[in-house]
Amino acid sequence: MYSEKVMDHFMNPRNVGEIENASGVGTVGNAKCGDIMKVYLQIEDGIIKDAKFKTFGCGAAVATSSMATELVIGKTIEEALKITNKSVAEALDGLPPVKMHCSLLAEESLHAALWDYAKKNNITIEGLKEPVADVHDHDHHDHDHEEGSGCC
Amino acid sequence: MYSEKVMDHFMNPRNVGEIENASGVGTVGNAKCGDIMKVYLQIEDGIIKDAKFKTFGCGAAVATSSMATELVIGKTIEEALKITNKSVAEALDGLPPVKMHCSLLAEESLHAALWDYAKKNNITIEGLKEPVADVHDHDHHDHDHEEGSGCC
Amino acid sequence: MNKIYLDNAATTPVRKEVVEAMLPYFTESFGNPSSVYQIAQMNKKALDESRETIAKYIGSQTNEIFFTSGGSEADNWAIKGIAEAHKNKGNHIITTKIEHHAVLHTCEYLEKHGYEVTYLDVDDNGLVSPEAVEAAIKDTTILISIMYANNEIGTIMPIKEIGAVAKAHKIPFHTDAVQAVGQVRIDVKDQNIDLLSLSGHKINGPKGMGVLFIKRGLKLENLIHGGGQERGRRAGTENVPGIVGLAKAMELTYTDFDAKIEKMTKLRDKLIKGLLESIPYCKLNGHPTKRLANNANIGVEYVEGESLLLLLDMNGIAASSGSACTSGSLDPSHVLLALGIPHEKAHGSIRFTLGVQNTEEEIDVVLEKMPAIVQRMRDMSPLWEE
Amino acid sequence: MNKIYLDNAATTPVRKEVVEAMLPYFTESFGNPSSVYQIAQMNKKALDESRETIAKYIGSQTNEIFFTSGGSEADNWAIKGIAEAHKNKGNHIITTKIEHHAVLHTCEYLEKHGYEVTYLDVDDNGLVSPEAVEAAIKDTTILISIMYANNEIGTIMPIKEIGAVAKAHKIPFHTDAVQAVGQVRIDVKDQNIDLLSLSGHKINGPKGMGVLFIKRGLKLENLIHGGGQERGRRAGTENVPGIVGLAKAMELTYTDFDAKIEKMTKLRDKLIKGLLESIPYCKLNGHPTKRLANNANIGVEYVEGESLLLLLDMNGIAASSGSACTSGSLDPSHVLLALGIPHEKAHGSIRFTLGVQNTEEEIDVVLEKMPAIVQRMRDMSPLWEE
Ligand SMILES: Cc1ncc(COP(=O)(O)O)c(C=O)c1O
Ligand SMILES: Cc1ncc(COP(=O)(O)O)c(C=O)c1O
Ligand code: FES
Ligand code: FES
Repeated sequence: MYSEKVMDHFMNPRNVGEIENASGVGTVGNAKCGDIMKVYLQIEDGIIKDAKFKTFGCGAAVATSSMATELVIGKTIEEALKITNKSVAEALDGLPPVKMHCSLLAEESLHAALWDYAKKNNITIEGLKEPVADVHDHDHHDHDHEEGSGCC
Repeated sequence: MYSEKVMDHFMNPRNVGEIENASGVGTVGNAKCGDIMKVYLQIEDGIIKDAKFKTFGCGAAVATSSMATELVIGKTIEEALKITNKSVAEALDGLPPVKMHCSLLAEESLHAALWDYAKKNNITIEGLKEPVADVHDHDHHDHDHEEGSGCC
Repeated sequence: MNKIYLDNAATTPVRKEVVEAMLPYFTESFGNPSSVYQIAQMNKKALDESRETIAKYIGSQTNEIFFTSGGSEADNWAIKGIAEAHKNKGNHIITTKIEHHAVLHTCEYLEKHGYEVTYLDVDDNGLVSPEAVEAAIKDTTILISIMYANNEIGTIMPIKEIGAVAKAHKIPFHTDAVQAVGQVRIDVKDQNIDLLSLSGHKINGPKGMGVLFIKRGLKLENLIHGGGQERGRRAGTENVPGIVGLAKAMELTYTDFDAKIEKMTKLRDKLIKGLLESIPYCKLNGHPTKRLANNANIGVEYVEGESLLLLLDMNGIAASSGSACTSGSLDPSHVLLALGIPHEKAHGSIRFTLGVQNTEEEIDVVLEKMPAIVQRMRDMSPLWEE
Repeated sequence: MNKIYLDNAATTPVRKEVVEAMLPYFTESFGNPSSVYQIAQMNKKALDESRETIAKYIGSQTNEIFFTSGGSEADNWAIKGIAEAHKNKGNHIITTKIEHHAVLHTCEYLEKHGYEVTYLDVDDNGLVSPEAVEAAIKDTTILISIMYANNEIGTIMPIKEIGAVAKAHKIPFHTDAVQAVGQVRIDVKDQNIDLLSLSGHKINGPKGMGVLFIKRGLKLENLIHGGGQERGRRAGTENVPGIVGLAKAMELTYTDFDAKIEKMTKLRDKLIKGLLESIPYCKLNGHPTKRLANNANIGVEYVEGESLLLLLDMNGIAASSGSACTSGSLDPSHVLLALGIPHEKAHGSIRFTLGVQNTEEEIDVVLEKMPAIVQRMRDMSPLWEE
């Protein structure tokens, strides 16, 4: 089901943990599946120096958290804003269609942490919208129902 | 499907043929399945001395013809009248449910031959009714539909 | 005495390679493909690859292949599924008089539920014309279901042309290709097919395995509701060994295809010619040329089919018949009757259907034995007079 | 590393003896049981004997056993078949909130077609009471369908008592016994059951094989129309190897039955006790005693099910979960929610289901590994605080 890269990031997640006195913290949950992701950013001179996460969620949620934090470290805020759920998924060699929504969590919690940073520092970040606490997956019903039905 | 005895009488049918100047001849067909049975009886002093048949029909039709002629030879007319499709089937160690109607052909063609004999000799045989040319199987729809659907 | 099996239209032996392909999925790789863990993922992969193989041989997309428990389920699903999903558009279905019971009885069932069904006549050879199909179309027509090739007489329908008619009128077109698969090359796109049924056990694959091809985007109600298998369209834990076996059978069937068909056609023609020459009052049922390479259906007058089958069986030859006497219903084959063959003649039809395993020697044995067997039966018949 | 397979409620490996019993029917004895000739008659015999075997183990008559392509088809057939055949008497169906999707989605389908369905609540342990069933009965009730044992939490329903209620009201009673067969002794007569579904692959038999028991005389519309197989009630060439395999699996399952169940119960209880003792914030889902001998369903707080499954898998342990994340639907298990377990806790449920092949050593490994795996996940969770 998952690519090797996803499994690697799931088994050996990078950047798990918390950052004390982080520049920005964002927590986002998916109302539907109930998963929650929390991202901590350390930002200095407009550059993301460090990122950590805590995630309660599925394999894809853990792997995308791990990958998103990896991708964001060292980037400017502007560059960080360009990270989308699709680019995280691509960096993981793809996700199964039903699991694309999990990568949204990563994108949104990153944005939420940046929003928190902006608020704390009283700045506006161009192109950043106020995050919502709950992520909905709008195009979930566009693709066919996928295999898999939990308990058989 | 068929018992060994049915198969024996089918493979080696007894009394196939015709009797010239028979005392009685009966032909009966099953309108539904289209099979036809013709029985020839040689009757002397109220005793059935010989019986022969010709049959166009299924395995059960051939076997019951064979068995019915076997059973009837040597019997008095009264005894012969007691031969029913059930007793013929029993003598053959049974028939599959869907094939019980075939044994009716044997019973009816025997009766038809006796009727013919009675008519020719201007006598009445107690308990013998005028035969119908076509045998219908009244209780066919009573039992479940059986396996088998011809060409698959 | 070695049995000569000439009833391959009824069912076929599973090929050794197919059994071998299936075996690991019983005991080793047995996981439920819907599960998360690794041992199940291997099964998921086998399933995906099987779907691809089958798609390839009928010219469809992989995600247009849905596994069923056989040809009958596929036929039921296609017809009831369209009837229900499209009932807002109409209630009229077009089919033929010579479909398999899986189609006919499903249509009869729908007639009891407010649907109207046109059962098209066929000509003496069992053909239905695209024009006749077109003429039957009404505003309310929501489905055309016409078999690719007939199971009794082997006649092959002008499917591509009928499909074109359906397409022009934007009516979903289903074809029961249970007998055609493995005997003809199928390309659902080129042949304008929207739904196609096939069955594993007719192509030396497993029994209880079939496929319904459903063109992407076509609305179809489910037949078996429940779990999310088959992308939510057919519930039930996937029969992984069966699916793998079916895919293997498809692959083998279409390997060296042309040579196999050529050989089979030759044997078939030898058989037909030999029987017609050596047995009087005997004719070929079905189309002389537009027929399946494996089908020889011979009408033998003054002979009853079941008895003939039994005698052939005693002589080591397995065949089948459209005789009423071999069926539970007492009615002779609806297919032969639809060709205009009278009741008593339909009685004496015998169907030989070849398989990959048959040899010329076997055909020689049949040709040698049949005349005497027929004569023996005729001698016993009250209808026969020399 | 040897895999520890603890997902036997999802599916089971086919036993060697079962595969061996099936094998001859693929290649040697492959004939169509509906045919007249000898090689087919052997198959007919195998079919009859298999039917007898299955009848014996559920206490039915041989002619009350009908083969299907699995549990889902059997459930669909029973429910739709009764709904349609009895619609002149009413349109109301009683079932529970914790049925398998094969029952639930079939009922939902019927709701779209004018039927009314009562989905009974269950208590904290997943039980439905005969009184609740009786209270739900209306003049229009035509079917009661209640599962024998639940597939997720293993709770065993008071089937005999519910059956008695149904009988007293002369309402057909169907039970989905897919999980119960092989775990409990079934006697349809004694237990007042009119229709019962079972599935081969849950008892170390073949996938794609099931049975619907239909009490003699009960009116039921067909689900799959067509040929005259299964005495005219279920069309499709019989899957003879599958049928033979299913019968063999039934026989093996009920051989040394009591000893096997005793052993399994012991392992199950050891597993449950061990997990509850070594992992904080953890509880047993389902009934403490009225539960299947093979089922241990544990709710683990602050842990997400799919991740837990994946980590277990990496540690060589295959299990399953009621977590939303393992399903395509995003909703966590409807069964756990029906027990009143809140959304976020339903998330962290894990189901271990034992099979005949499991050993005590395997349970020891799970008990050894689980606490660390759970701790690792909790450490990563934003919800967890020591
Ligand atoms: C309780 C229950 N009913 C029905 C089914 C469906 O059975 P099958 O997969 O054979 O269609 C299952 C398992 O999948 C089940 O656990
Ligand atoms: C033309 C045709 N359609 C449908 C079927 C039914 O297929 P199955 O036996 O796999 O259900 C058959 C054969 O049995 C057939 O010949
Ligand atoms: S006599 Fe017609 S089927 Fe036997
Ligand atoms: S984050 Fe909820 S399913 Fe993946």
